Amino acid sequence: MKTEDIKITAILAYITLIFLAFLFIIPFVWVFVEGFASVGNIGFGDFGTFTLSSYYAIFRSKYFVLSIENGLIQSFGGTAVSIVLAIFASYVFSRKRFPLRNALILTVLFFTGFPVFSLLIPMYVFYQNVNLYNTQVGVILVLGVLNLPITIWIMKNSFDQIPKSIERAAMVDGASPYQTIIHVFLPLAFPTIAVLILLDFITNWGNFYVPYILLSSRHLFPIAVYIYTYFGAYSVKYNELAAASVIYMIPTLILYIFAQKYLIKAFSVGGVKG
Amino acid sequence: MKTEDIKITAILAYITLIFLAFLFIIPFVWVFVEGFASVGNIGFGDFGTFTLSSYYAIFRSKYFVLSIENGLIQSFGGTAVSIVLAIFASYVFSRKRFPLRNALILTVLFFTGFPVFSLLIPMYVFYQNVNLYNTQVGVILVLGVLNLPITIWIMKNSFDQIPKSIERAAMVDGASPYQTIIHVFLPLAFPTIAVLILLDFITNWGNFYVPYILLSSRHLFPIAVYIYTYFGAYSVKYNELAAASVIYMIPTLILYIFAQKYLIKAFSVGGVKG
Amino acid sequence: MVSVKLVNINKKFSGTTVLKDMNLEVQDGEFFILLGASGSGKSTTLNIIAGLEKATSGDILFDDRIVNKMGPVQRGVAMVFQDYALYPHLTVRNNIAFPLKMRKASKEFIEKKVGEVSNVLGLEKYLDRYPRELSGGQAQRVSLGRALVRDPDIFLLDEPLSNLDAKIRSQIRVELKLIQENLGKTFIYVTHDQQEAMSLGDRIAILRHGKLEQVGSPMEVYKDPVNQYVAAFLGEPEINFFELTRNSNMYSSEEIILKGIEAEENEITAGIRPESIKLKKERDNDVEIKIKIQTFESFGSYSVIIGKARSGKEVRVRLAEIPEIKPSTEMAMYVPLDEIYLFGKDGNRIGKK
Amino acid sequence: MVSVKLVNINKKFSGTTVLKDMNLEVQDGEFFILLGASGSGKSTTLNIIAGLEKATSGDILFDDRIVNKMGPVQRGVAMVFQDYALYPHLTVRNNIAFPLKMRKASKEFIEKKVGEVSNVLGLEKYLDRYPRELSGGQAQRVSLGRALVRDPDIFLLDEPLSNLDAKIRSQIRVELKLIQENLGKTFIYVTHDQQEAMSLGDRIAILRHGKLEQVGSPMEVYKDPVNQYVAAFLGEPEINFFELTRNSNMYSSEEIILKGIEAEENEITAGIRPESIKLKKERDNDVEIKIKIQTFESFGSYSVIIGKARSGKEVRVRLAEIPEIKPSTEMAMYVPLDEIYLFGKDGNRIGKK
Repeated sequence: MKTEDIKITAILAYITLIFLAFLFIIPFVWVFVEGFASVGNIGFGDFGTFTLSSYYAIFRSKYFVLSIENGLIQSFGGTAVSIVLAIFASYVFSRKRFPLRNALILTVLFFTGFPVFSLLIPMYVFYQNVNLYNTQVGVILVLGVLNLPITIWIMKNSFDQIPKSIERAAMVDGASPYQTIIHVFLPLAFPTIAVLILLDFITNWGNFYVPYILLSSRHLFPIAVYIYTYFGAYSVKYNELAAASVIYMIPTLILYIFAQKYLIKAFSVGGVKG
Repeated sequence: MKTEDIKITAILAYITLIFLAFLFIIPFVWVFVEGFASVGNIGFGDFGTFTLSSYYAIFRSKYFVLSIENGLIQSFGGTAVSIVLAIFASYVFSRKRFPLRNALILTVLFFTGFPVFSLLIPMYVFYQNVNLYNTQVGVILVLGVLNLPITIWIMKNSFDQIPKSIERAAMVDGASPYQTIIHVFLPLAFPTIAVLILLDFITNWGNFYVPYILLSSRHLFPIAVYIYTYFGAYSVKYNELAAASVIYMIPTLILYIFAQKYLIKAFSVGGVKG
Repeated sequence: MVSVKLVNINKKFSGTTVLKDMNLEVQDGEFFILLGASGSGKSTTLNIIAGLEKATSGDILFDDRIVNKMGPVQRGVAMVFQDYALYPHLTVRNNIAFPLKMRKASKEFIEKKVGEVSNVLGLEKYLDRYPRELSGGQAQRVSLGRALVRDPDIFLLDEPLSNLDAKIRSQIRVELKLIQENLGKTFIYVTHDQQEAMSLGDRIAILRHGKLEQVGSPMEVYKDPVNQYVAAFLGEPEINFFELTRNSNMYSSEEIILKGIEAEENEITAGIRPESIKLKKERDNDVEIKIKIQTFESFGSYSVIIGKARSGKEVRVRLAEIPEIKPSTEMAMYVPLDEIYLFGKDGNRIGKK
Repeated sequence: MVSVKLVNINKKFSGTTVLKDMNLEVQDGEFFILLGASGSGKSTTLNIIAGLEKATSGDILFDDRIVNKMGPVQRGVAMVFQDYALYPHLTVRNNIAFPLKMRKASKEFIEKKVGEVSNVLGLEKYLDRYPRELSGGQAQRVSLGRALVRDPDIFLLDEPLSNLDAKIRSQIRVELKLIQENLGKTFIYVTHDQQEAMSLGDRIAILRHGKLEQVGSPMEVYKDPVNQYVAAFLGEPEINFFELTRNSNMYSSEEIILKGIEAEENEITAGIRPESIKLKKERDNDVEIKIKIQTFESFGSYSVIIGKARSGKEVRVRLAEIPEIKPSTEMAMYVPLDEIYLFGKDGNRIGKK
């Protein structure tokens, strides 16, 4: 390849990423700065002086602290449901041929990224009938199932990378399907599974409308709903909103740091070696 | 493998999928039935008689028709932005080594599934400053950029599957990087790209909060926002809501039918052959 | 110590027949080769013996015990795969120990066995390495170690050498042969490489399109092939074929004339191995063939002449010496009459010697 | 028509040296082989000649024109890849036409050229097939066709036969040799297979750890290796080495005794090719070696004895005939003195003949 070509493609990449950065990072910075501002305005102009008072203020609320706890329970609960069910479903889809396999695959695919929004009202009705309305378990189940299709999809692709001969070797070596999953599939797909845990958690943590519609008690609200209802209700203190938003990002950041090496690994799977 | 093992795993798969079906399909059916009901209640009991009056009612509204158009423009626009930018970014990430590559990859990964919700308020402020507030272009850009990280990720993985030797063959055969992308990468990754178009569209079509926060004029609202504001505002006619929800699902269904064969292909990539 | 018998094995896979009425007997302690081109069903046969695939019909017997419904573990087979199939996330030590761990063997026992096996295969130095840190030859040895550690009755090997470099391949080939001779256990070995088959096998079974063509010791099938396919499959370079037509009391083609041949058909095919063609006439009834040299390949210890007969047909001649000849010259060469194979129109050998 | 010259080529890849001061000259119209084990830098050398990789330092000359900064197209090279690298979404026809399409050739011209090339390679029947519908041999031919269609000055081939079955491999090998002889163009061919190198090459360059060990015609490097590495790399089975120590006026080991040898060092290594070991004494000064037969491989047209010398060292003997011998017997064998190679402690040949 000619040197100019390399330059052109590199420049294109940089432009794309600067563009991305521009739209994301400016608001990102604003949130961080505003959280420490003494003036609760909404513009980029006057932030006043540096202060931690916004953080003091939000943590004084018992419901805010509770909403972090609820958010963690619901997000991790939903993630656990998705991952555990996806492991079995992906193994079966990846390795077994059985009746109705294609129909089931199409069902899974159909619900991947399905506009769930349109189903929430009837789901609300249904939940009231089966007594799951306004319970953590109810939210966890819906969150788990919501992420299940895409989780199955990605995990199955990762299982597909495991050569058939390794699975056969495990069979010949005397491993049951269950042992094969535990001792072969899970360790080999671990980078992908780590990434899926991160993605599922983030999606659940950021999900606003599911708990908003399926919960009514304030003491069950996760942080996403708390921020919305609290600040959406009356005149907004933007510095407190920003501080809450920063707190809201922290679990994601922590998980992200832990999963970093798996993220890069998963991103590089099948990458060019030569 | 013993026959019993196959049975156990198959049963596990069926249970998972029945579980999935249970939580999704019941509300799904309710929406379809309720749309043709003469009684606008919220339960599963009395639907009254079969009627098309709900559909007549919603299509009488000029804003409803407009909101379908807006939804299509914004969703397809955002999809186009994501796909075009992702093609270049994925090619560069998949095939080039350049300074700061790892830093850029981490940036992309960081924003994959980032809880964007927390950035919408500052984005709103930023948009007002740069005159993108309350414009279709503004919504399209944000939707495009929102899906960009995951689109890059999936597309890069698909580009990674293309053997290095094929790319080298194209170089030796006299193809420029641009020609290589057009004549080799895009056709080979086409099943994945088709799926990404579907996924991006569905995500955009279902995105409620981006247009809700970044738009103020009713004549620019997409259908997701229209449904929410219209029915959220005063006493709800559930049969009309259900009818609107059915209409809301139609573009997804149509795209899904077109993309079906690519969905199965993409789902089977790297699948077991022997 | 186990013998294996396949009785009327059929295998269909979504409509197409992969194996057709396969009957096979592998003796106890034998190094048995399944030889065939890709698509011949050799790997399927191996998988059916292993218990990894099920036959559509027919019986598999281990020592006269029907094992149709048993899994690989119950059958007591170990397997070595073409791509080694090592567990990438486990060290060499844990790869070798894996089958014992699945059997819940005691720690001491595992340690002892892994030590023994790695000693036999010269893997002591690599026990703490991961598969990605091994060369192809080392990986193949680990894969063999994982089979050995279980003391199985039968070893099944699926083209275990075909991913190795030529150099290391012939080395491991010999190691494998010596290991089998020492263990005295039954080995069933799949390959597409006739050279491997000839050198390793006590007996070779040649498969084609899911059917057995011939079974016998390497020299038996080489010297006495039942049909054209087997004759062409064995030997390097490939045997030369000439189509002959009856012409009063002899058979002839543009290239050669055969006298004193007994056959019923009017059109027959003569097969002449490249090493049967000599530069000098040795006996009176030697068959003459005129060959125009095109090019030749010298391999150090032998050479191959690629030439054209009068008809334009390509002919190969294998010589132990390296001759001093120039391209484009025409030479008369000679073939002993009794080294010529004759085949009928159906490809079957006429009048087996 | 182009000659290629590499001058002081160095290649470093993130710290490690892949090629070290490579100097190489490939003559116009030559079939030139780069032979080496994996990691020897042979493919890197080819990629640098192709313009697919950049050398860290040094010059690449095509006909005395420096091409360092040119891409593959400007250099006028065509390349054939190990995995064929066909475009899976294009038919055979469009695969072959691809380079011309990139050059915006006219439709008629493309059609004519594709017709010609597919005719030469016997691909007419497959023009409308997709790569997935081809056998390995057919795919390799298409890949060759895609190179031929451009009439390039140089053909670069990166292990083009190594993914093929043994049978088809030797067939395509001959085709390739004949194509090159007909075209009279420069071929540079990378392989790890000494047999391929010997049979195809006008000249062979043997690489090791990014350094050139020897360049010469096949028989030159086979008969007259500069060092132990080259001697061991060529020949099948591998040459036997014995370590000798000076003992008054002769060199000896547990296995053999050499008299009348001139060397300065006290410890030398003798190399004896398997085909140099005979079953009968032919001359008085033949060196005797006692070998206990372990096993033997018969290949139809030749056989290999694997035995142990008195010291327990493994020795291989290659015989043109198939001997009647039994394992575990000890035999005396003989080697002509002038067929023994001697190497110093540094591995270099002592007193080249």
